[in-house]
Amino acid sequence: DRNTGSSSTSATPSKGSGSDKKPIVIGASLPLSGTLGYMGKDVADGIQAVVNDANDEGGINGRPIKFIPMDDAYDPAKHLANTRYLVDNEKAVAIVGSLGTEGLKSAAKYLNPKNFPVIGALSISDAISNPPQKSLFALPAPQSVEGPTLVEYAVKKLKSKRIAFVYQNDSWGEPAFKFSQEKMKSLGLEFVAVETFEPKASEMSTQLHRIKEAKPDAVILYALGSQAASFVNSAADENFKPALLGPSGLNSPEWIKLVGKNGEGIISCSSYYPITADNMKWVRDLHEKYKLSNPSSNSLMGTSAALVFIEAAKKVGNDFTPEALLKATEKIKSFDQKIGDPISFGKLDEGEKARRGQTTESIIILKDGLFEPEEN
Amino acid sequence: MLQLIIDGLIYGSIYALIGFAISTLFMTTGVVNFAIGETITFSMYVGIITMEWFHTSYLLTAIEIILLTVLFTVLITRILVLPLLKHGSIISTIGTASMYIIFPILTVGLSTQDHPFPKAPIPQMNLGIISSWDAVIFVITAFVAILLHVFVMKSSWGVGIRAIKSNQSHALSIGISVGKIVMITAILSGFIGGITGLIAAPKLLLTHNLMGTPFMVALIGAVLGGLNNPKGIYFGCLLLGVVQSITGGLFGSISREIIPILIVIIVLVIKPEGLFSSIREKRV
Amino acid sequence: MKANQLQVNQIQLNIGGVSILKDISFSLSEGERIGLVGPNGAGKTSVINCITQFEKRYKGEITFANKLLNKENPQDLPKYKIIRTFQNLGLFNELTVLDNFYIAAHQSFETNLKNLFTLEKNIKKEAQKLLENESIDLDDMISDLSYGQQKIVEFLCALIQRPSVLILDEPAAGLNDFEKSRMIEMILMKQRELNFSLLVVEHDVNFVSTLCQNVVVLQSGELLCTGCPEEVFQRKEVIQAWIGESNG
Amino acid sequence: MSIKTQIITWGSLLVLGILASFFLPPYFCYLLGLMAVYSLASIGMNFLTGYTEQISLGNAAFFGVGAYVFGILQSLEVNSVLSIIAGAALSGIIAFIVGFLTIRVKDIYLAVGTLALPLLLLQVTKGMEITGGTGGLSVLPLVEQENASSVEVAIIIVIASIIGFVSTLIANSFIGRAFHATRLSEHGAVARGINVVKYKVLAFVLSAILTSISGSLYGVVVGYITPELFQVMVSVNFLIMAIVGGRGSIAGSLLGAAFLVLVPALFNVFGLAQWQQLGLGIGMGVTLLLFPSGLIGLISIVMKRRRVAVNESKPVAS
Amino acid sequence: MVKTQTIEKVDQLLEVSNLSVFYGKLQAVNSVSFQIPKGKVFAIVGANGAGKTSLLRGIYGTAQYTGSLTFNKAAFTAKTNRFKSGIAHVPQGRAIFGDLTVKENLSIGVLGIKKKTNELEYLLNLFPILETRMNKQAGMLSGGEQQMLAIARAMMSRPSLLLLDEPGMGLSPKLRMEVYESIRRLLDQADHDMGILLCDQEIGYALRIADQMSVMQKGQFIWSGEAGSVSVDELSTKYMGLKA
Ligand SMILES: Nc1ncnc2c1ncn2[C@@H]1O[C@H](COP(=O)(O)OP(=O)(O)OP(=O)(O)O)[C@@H](O)[C@H]1O
Ligand SMILES: Nc1ncnc2c1ncn2[C@@H]1O[C@H](COP(=O)(O)OP(=O)(O)OP(=O)(O)O)[C@@H](O)[C@H]1O
Ligand SMILES: [Mg+2]
Ligand SMILES: [Mg+2]
Repeated sequence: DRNTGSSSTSATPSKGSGSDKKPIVIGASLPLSGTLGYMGKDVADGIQAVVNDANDEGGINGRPIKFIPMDDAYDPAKHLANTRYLVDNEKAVAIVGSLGTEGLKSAAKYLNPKNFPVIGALSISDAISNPPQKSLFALPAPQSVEGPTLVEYAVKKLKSKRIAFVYQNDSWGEPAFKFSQEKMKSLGLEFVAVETFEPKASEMSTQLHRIKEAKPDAVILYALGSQAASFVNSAADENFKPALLGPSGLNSPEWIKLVGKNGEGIISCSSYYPITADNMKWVRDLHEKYKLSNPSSNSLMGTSAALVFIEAAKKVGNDFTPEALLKATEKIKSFDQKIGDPISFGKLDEGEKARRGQTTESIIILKDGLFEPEEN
Repeated sequence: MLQLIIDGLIYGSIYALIGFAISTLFMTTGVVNFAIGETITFSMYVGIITMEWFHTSYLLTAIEIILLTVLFTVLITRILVLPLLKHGSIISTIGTASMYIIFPILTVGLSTQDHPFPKAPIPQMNLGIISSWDAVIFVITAFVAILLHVFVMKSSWGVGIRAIKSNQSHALSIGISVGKIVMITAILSGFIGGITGLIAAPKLLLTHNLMGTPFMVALIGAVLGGLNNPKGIYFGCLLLGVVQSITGGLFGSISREIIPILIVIIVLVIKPEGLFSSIREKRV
Repeated sequence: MKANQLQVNQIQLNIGGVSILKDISFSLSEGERIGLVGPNGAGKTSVINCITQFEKRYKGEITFANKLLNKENPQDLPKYKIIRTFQNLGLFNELTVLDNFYIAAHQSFETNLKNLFTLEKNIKKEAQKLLENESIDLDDMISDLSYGQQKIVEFLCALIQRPSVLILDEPAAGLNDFEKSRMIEMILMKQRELNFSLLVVEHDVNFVSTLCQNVVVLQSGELLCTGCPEEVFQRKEVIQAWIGESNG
Repeated sequence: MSIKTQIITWGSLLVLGILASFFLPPYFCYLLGLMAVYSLASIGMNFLTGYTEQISLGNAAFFGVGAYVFGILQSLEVNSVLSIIAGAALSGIIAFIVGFLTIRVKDIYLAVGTLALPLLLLQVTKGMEITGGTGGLSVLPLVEQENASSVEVAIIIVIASIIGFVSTLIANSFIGRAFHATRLSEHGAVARGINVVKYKVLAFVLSAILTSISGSLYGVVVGYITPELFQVMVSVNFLIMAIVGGRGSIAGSLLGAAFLVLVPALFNVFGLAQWQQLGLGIGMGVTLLLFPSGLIGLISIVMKRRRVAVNESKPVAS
Repeated sequence: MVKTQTIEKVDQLLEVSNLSVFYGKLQAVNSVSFQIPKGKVFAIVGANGAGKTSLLRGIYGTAQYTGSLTFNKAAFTAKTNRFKSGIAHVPQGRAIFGDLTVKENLSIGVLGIKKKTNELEYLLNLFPILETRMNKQAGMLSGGEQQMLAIARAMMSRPSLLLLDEPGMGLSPKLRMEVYESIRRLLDQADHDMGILLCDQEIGYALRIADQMSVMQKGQFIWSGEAGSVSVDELSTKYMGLKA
């Protein structure tokens, strides 16, 4: 059952004049080099897969989409430069899938007065969408959802009494911790131990050591990639076996490979369906078809952004102006992106949810090498 | 506490290996090859990919990785470091920084993923408090440290190396083959770099940032001990590893970022050439 | 005691348990020219280093115009117009000859707002005059000069500092006879103008006897003898230690 | 160059810059602003590394201090100029202390020693409330009007030109020569009456002040500042600008800043946006190999008088 | 005078023809040709900046040069390692390694050379002061001591050709004489397989050990001849315009 929700329906061949055949330009500023290069590249691939697919199906109103990924090496100044370039020189109609909280915030200041949309501002930081910024349409679900979801699961489902928290000491990890802490307080609990690690840490021995001393029965490990894996593996080595809960983003086959058997039973949450489940096959096929790297939780963010853009583009008819797209995006309600829970945006005055496409996450659990939805 | 110290010693050993890779080339050129960590990472990725695609054996992969790091280090030395050295070691160092920018992009091009990296097929030993791979890390580093110490401080080539460090233009003017000795140290640097990758990756996992933080810490540790002699680097890095581990363990992870660097600055203020390096007096 | 007299009073220097200077005393009066000679490693350069405070580990007293110099820093000595050169050169290699003169001259040329814009011109003029007879351009990079040329530039840089005590460490090493006699002339001429006193270390017997009124002979860190060159250079012990029989 | 030519050069740069900031398309106007901002940091790094050869990996600290002090004071509605000066003063004081403490530390040891500063400040800013913690701080715009960003860039151009001009004066004055002297021969400098400690610390302070102003202005153009400003790579970028532009040259510093900003832009224009960083790396290597003395070498090759024949112009000793 | 008259031997150690040396565009040596026979001392004198040092640098391959160099009948290219071929250089300004000890500095003199000779003993005899400073950091030595070290280091490998660039600089008159005499003696004992190229400012000293001599001015030889055929005064007036 392959239905991308976009490609199959948007393939109305263009009957417009020749000038309409000009490509529709979109672009994104992503870290394609430096330490976060792998992330940006995955996102770019996710976007490219959907764009290629749409173009193969005839484009939008017969106009092909041209996607320009730009490298900012995670530097906000470069992010802003890239954004300005796309808006100004490439005459892009929208930014689709730009990554990085700080860069997006800088860009928003420039874009807001222009009514120029970033469709799929990829940041789970609440600061991006609360208060809502006119031009930023943020994806996926924010941290105010993620942290509490994990806490609630640990307390209610796992019946944990002693919960510890480890988080990355930056604008990604710290808010997650704050929200979780609030949730804990509301449940009348305190974390038994809290540790941080630096974004570029290469090992987690200190954190593990200190967490272990607190003898928790559950650890919320707000880490990704090698840091999360390193903690999980070392914990297993030392026969330290609390319940482990992690953020969205752990769900990729490669990360599962990193932890191997040690990962069994790890609890995570996600805005997207598990990649390995059957209903995600079409995404994998797309990536394979266009010789892109395997889909991952990062690439899914790109996929999601691109799908939302196409959905909005379909609503504007022939009026491919940034402003029209911005208005159209505001009108998206319960759009089924097929890779996760539906997406809705709203008018700026609709408050917090106006600029945050997804507000739910579901718990997934690692079983036999695959993340699977929690069984109720 | 014992566990903290052991942890510190093991990570310190990894830092020391990187420190050796940095210092071998530094000893002849005064250039810190900023790209060394990134070339190691790139070679490791090439290694893991050939391993996955062609199912090469561990030994073959290891050789491949070491050869690649040697090749890259030699090329960087040949193309950038040596030609720029005439104009000063700072310019040369900034020259290597260009590779520091380029290599990660190549690595991402190879693979955007993290990988578990296999350990060398050594017999599992029951060593009680310390895992057998940690034992390997410790022993190999100590071994490299001793060899390097003998080579630099005792052998006649070591005298040549230190002569070039002392004054390169003097060395040239009396006919020492500076280029050749520099290349020898470049090869050595790459070789140690390759070994570092093989040793560290199973412990740290193979990521794009495999050498990012360790490189910085190693540099700090090496400076703490004194970059000019292997002994200084070895004990400097070990010390830093242990200090990090203990302060982290006792006072939390933020202190682990702050206290070691404070120690370094205090040491430098008191002993500008590092703990284990005697200050060479100058007279006029 | 005459004004502007430099007095070296019983200095001793021990470094790392080795005694380098033992009880050296002598004085240099205004306008006097003293040669400091002796075999290699006798401690001549060390004496200069002590006087100019580059070497601080000595015991004893060094006074200039009755002021104790012991507590001064080496960079403060140019304020007293005690100017030195180095055996192994102290020039700024990657700068031009003119820049070296500028740097040397800043102490001796009074800077004030009035002459701010003419100052450099004046220095340049004086530098040009000093270089009149040399095969050296003001725009030459120091590193592009031959060793002898560098020696000359360093000497002239010391002169442009308008010394009242000029201390030269082997200024004529690497110069030929012609350059040496020119250097002597230059020193004598400048001395008439500025009335400085001169302390010079040199291994050229001829140079020292022509230039200096008195010589101080050191051997193994000890004062061997002092006197006028004609007399001292005849002495057996000086010939044996420094001049050599076959040079005699 | 005489003072008159300096005034003319900087004056025309200023006028051109202001004109450009109003007539260039917004993207290039922004790049122009960034160039002006970075050139101050580049000059600052050059005073330290190019002139006195004190290598610092710590200048990101001053950049960050400038940015944060400015950002915080702006939000408290303090006068903008005062905010910039406050940051510069604080940076200057920190630099004075650090420069003084590390006076005996050299080369790579100094580089690593100075690294401590941004690493500490990174943790401090992350932990503080007033800095916005890990999330960073939004910087209020300087002006609120239709073409605000052009006006901002024009203001930055004015500030940068004045500071650039003053820096040139300093570099060409005795201070600049003394900086060179301490680098080239410490004992030689001492014998000429130059207080080496004083000038080395002065270079540190000067560098910090310039970098701090640069940081404040960065806040203005980018509008948002984060603890990331204290990253090592920021310092490394300053070093790259100073060295690729031209060690020991103010004009070179400007070229270095232009290089770092324009090379990626060039890649965009040629449709190679993905490869801008790769291009930057390669461009850096090639530039250094072609012009080891920096991009300024390109200019001085044209301008420099060269001796040609055998000792031709020299009088012969006779 | 220690100079000994030897029988004319046509065996040339080093043949230099049309050697020019450049620093960028500046030409410091202008097409100079000469030969150094085995067993002979060839001295070059000349004013400051005449190009003596540049000539030696050209021969040693440390400055950019054109022209042909033949050493022991083998042609040199710019890349040939002079040191390994048996030429040692005592550069002007000594070029000793200040951070290394005296001992290590001496061992640099035989770095990468297999030839094991017993030079050290002989050299310590010549420079007894060095023996007492063996483990001292070379940068701490006095100027003259450093010069001794530079000479000794060059002689450690017992080179076939010794390039001496003002080796007497900074030496006391007595020691300078001893060194020159000793070098001459060494040459005479060495069975004529060794040669010396000496640059000196002081004609007097140079004449004492030289067999052949050239006067250099502005990058060219303006006079060449047998050292025995001229006197100091003659040469001084000739090439320096010094009043006799
Ligand atoms: N800082 C120091 N550390 C160790 N030894 C020193 C130091 N300074 C001088 N010496 C020793 O003291 C002795 C005297 O040195 P000095 O340079 O004063 O001699 P000199 O008379 O100038 O000789 P020359 O004529 O060769 O220049 C030398 O043997 C030298 O090795
Ligand atoms: N590194 C260099 N770069 C450029 N020019 C140089 C360089 N070294 C020397 N020269 C120039 O070449 C000419 C010859 O210099 P050289 O050093 O050969 O003279 P020299 O005869 O050895 O003099 P001295 O007796 O003073 O040592 C001089 O005019 C000098 O300015
Ligand atoms: Mg001396
Ligand atoms: Mg010479």
